[in-house]
Amino acid sequence: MNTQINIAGVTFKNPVTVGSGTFGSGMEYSEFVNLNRLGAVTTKGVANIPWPGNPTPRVTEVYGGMLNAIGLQNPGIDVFCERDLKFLEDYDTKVIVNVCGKSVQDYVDVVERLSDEKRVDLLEINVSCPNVKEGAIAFGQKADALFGITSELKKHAKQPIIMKLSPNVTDITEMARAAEAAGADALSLINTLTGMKIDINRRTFALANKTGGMSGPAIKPIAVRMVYQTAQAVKIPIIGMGGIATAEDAIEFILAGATGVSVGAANFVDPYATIKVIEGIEEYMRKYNVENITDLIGAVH
Amino acid sequence: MNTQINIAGVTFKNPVTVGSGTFGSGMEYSEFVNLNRLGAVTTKGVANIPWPGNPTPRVTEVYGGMLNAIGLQNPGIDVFCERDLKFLEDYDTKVIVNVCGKSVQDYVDVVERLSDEKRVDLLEINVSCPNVKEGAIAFGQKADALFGITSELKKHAKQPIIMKLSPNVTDITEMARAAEAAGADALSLINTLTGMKIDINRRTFALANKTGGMSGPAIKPIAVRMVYQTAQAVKIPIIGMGGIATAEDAIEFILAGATGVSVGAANFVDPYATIKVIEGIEEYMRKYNVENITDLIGAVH
Amino acid sequence: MKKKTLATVISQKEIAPGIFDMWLKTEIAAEAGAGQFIGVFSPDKSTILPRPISICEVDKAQSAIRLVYRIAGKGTAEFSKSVAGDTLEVLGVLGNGYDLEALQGKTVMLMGGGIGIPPMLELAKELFMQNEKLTAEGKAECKSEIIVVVGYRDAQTFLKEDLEKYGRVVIASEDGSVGTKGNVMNAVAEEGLKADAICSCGPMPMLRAIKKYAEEAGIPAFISLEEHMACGVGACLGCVVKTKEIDHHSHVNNARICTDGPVFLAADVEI
Amino acid sequence: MKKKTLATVISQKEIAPGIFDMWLKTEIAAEAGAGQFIGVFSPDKSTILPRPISICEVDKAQSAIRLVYRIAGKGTAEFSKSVAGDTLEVLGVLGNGYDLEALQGKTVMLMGGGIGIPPMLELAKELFMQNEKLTAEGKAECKSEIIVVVGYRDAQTFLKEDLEKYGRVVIASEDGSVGTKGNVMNAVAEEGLKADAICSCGPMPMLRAIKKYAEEAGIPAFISLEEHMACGVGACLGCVVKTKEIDHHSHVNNARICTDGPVFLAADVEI
Repeated sequence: MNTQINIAGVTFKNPVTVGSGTFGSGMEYSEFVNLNRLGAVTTKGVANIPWPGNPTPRVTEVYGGMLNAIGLQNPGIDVFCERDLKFLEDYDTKVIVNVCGKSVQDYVDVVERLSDEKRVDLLEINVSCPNVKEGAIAFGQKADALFGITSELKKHAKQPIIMKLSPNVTDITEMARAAEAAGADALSLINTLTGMKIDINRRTFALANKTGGMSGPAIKPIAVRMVYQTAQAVKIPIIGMGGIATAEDAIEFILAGATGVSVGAANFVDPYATIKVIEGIEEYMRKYNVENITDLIGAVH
Repeated sequence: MNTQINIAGVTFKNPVTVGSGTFGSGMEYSEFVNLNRLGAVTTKGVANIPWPGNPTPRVTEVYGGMLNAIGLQNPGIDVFCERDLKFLEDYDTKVIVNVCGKSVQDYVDVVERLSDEKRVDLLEINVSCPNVKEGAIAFGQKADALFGITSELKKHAKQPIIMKLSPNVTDITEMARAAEAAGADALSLINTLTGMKIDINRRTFALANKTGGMSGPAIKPIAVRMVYQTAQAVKIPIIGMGGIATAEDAIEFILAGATGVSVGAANFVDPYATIKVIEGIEEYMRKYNVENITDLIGAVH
Repeated sequence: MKKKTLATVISQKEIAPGIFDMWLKTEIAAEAGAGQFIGVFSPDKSTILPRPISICEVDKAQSAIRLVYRIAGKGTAEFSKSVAGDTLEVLGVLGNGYDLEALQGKTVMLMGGGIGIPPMLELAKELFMQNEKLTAEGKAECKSEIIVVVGYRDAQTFLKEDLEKYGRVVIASEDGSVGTKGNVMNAVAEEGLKADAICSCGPMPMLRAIKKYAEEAGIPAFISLEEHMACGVGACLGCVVKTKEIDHHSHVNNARICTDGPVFLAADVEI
Repeated sequence: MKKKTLATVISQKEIAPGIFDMWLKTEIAAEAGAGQFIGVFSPDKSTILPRPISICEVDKAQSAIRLVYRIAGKGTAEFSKSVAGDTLEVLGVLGNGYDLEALQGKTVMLMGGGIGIPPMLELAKELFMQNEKLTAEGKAECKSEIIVVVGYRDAQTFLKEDLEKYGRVVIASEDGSVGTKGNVMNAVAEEGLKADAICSCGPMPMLRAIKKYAEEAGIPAFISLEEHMACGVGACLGCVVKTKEIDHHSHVNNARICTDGPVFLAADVEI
């Protein structure tokens, strides 16, 4: 049984990674799971300089999910390289660094700073965070802007780049095609859906930021649909995510066309979720005599 | 305590109506609820001619919700007028007729046919059903197309028209503004989100149509966000919907800016849901000494 | 009148692997009959829709309904954990059921396959009671002759003893461990069974075979259909079946299984 | 080591309107201490995140943790229905807790307001036990003097008897039905209380008043903060509080309440 997958020339021992921002850089969850078992660790978004993020409340629960408006708080690329990448040196897993910024130059700065970092296998470009006011999301909601930033980053990046797409668009395939045309090596989707919750007793927004990104099991059908549509539209590999909590969920994404899968908010619900997903995929492969996991990618169409 | 609201000159005894397609024309649910208590009955979409709808399976459950791909099966406007409108003559509630079509002319035909029907108080124009292949959804996902059909229908409609918006767009406010600019009297949102479910054991789509419209509590945060954004963008009234199952949900939409609210898939979960929502709104008003429900509309901003 | 109400679990046990036998105390029992079904809600709120489950037996004196069902997903798995004293929300009674009068004076084959067997029990019981009533009324010639033909996967012959109380029971099993090896049609052939009418519930391939058999034999077959449902009361148009003739509700040859059915004359539907 | 594990409800009762007192049997108890909390998961899957609940009492001999919590929403409402023998998933032990050594030789006011009272019980108990240990070790001069000041809404003085086992208990109530009318600060003034250190948990306005009071009095106040959380283990950055100095984790003056806290020196945080 072979669970290996390949994303842009990088071989993962299995398709399972984590949603950026739900797993830190692995430190906190290393108390619960053996990081060596993961296909890859995807780190919390990092910018060229430290970002303070949004005011609290930053998180709230909704039916079958949650909203967050962390606002990409991060300590900046210098601390990240010294601390987080150093921490990950001890582990035998691929590292996907999620990169955020407010301007093209911000992204370029981070990408260039990371170009010599041996511990970085892939870059995931976050152009779809709904919680940052200054521009970033615009790259993820307009095809021409997405094309522009993707082609610019391709000029500077040493590692393959994964463009992380926003689901808050009319046509996900238009965005996917633009990223592919601009040279993206892979896509990841979906980022969170923009949502809102109002506290009817206090008559206030539940989040200080008013809106937040929705994640959790509730959004899975939308994510599966977008992964499927995208898989029909482009040839580059897809890392599927959005509500994956179980192996069954992960397999659903793979059958829909995802090469890799990310466990996101489910880490908060069950810190062992990633391992359970990995083991459950293996169990499914045994049950149905699937020799290579790649045989399942896009098998339903 | 006054629960009356006004949509385009039509006074509802309370803000509560039902999501089109979740309540037939009220016949089936009249066995469970007294239709006279509803602010309005919104009927299942009707076209100029009978539509057979999609093959089965047409519905499937997802976490905190469901997907449907009925495909707007309907007996056509003639049967609808003779049977459904006649049935509603016996009830003291407003009637919103949901109109669907595949071309502008289809919609015009229905709107004109209904212009002399005294029992019809408002028309809701369904340009956002994700389950019909031929064009209809295009009107709901492109601002210029939405503007076009809205202004055309305004020329023919005797009753006020409510444009029902699709959430499967990048910017709901752009669509809302286009409808308002074209003369729409009101808006209703959100229609269902396009989703997909794959049966991993059979390796097939759960729905014959592959994709379906997602409804249920799971989608509420997205709907509340869109209602809020739309309320900030236009002056015409909004009927809010998307995951409303309880009075608390309904009040959340009203506080976000909705004048009316629709109970949709929740009717399937609890056939008494509409009445419970009405009673719960009254209870909330008593608890917080709200004299007029209109004082709550858009009160959180 | 249909209602959504709280039922109390009287008992529940697993009678075959993954197949549960639950008695519910509920006012709905008063109106329940053979071929009808109820919607059972899962206590877990992540699964919101009612599960349509056919009625296996009704005890009107005790206001009780018996459901024998297979775990098919999250919802059924959830309420299979309920024990005596627990409550479950139910919606019902739903569907049309079998027309017993139409079966008077006939030899009727009740054909159930797999999880389609349970509704055959209440039907057998009601036909048996109709027979007793007819005899008491001096109309013994109107009695139905009851032959139950049931197809199991293996030797797990759940409900067999219950069925035997009401008529002759002929068994088929896929693995041949009990009765005829094969399906119910194989059993009919092997036993040389003949009937004036068929009532049936089971998987679609079986129902198709029965429809064909009945057409060739020139006898009516009343078949109970299954489809994914949302409302269960005829409003959502989720569970339709193509009909031969234009029906009065849809006008597009789509009968609603939940309300126009689940029992249809096989000749009327395209399956 | 933190873990997610299955705990068994030993007992649960409502001790004041909407306030529940639950003992859980769980291995997590072995590492649990005053000021820490655990995440409790609702059995209903429509609410997915753990509810952070502060530890009211620990019984290491019995591997038991006591939680006294208020129903604040769907999740807490759901697990308030659990009865003895039921199981609940829990995550823990979480947070830093109070530093007992830092309180040695001091007069310590333990100030709890409303649902901030429960963690003061385990703290009072641990200080009391530290005192006993110090006495046994011949270091009686290092004992802490324990004054518990608790503010209730009304005469529902939950946990009062438990607290009285470990020190002097001074009470305030908003409606004046018990003790000083007003809040804990009113009680401090009315009783003329003085302390060398404060440990506190309660609503934000109370914590702000205590921070100000402690600054003016030149004494340390250790306050326990609350914020909406998702992961509870420091990964999601949902529950942050602004800190005076740049912290080593965030580098943007945002300490994580779940892991860097929930107990902070009031002078270190901007609230």
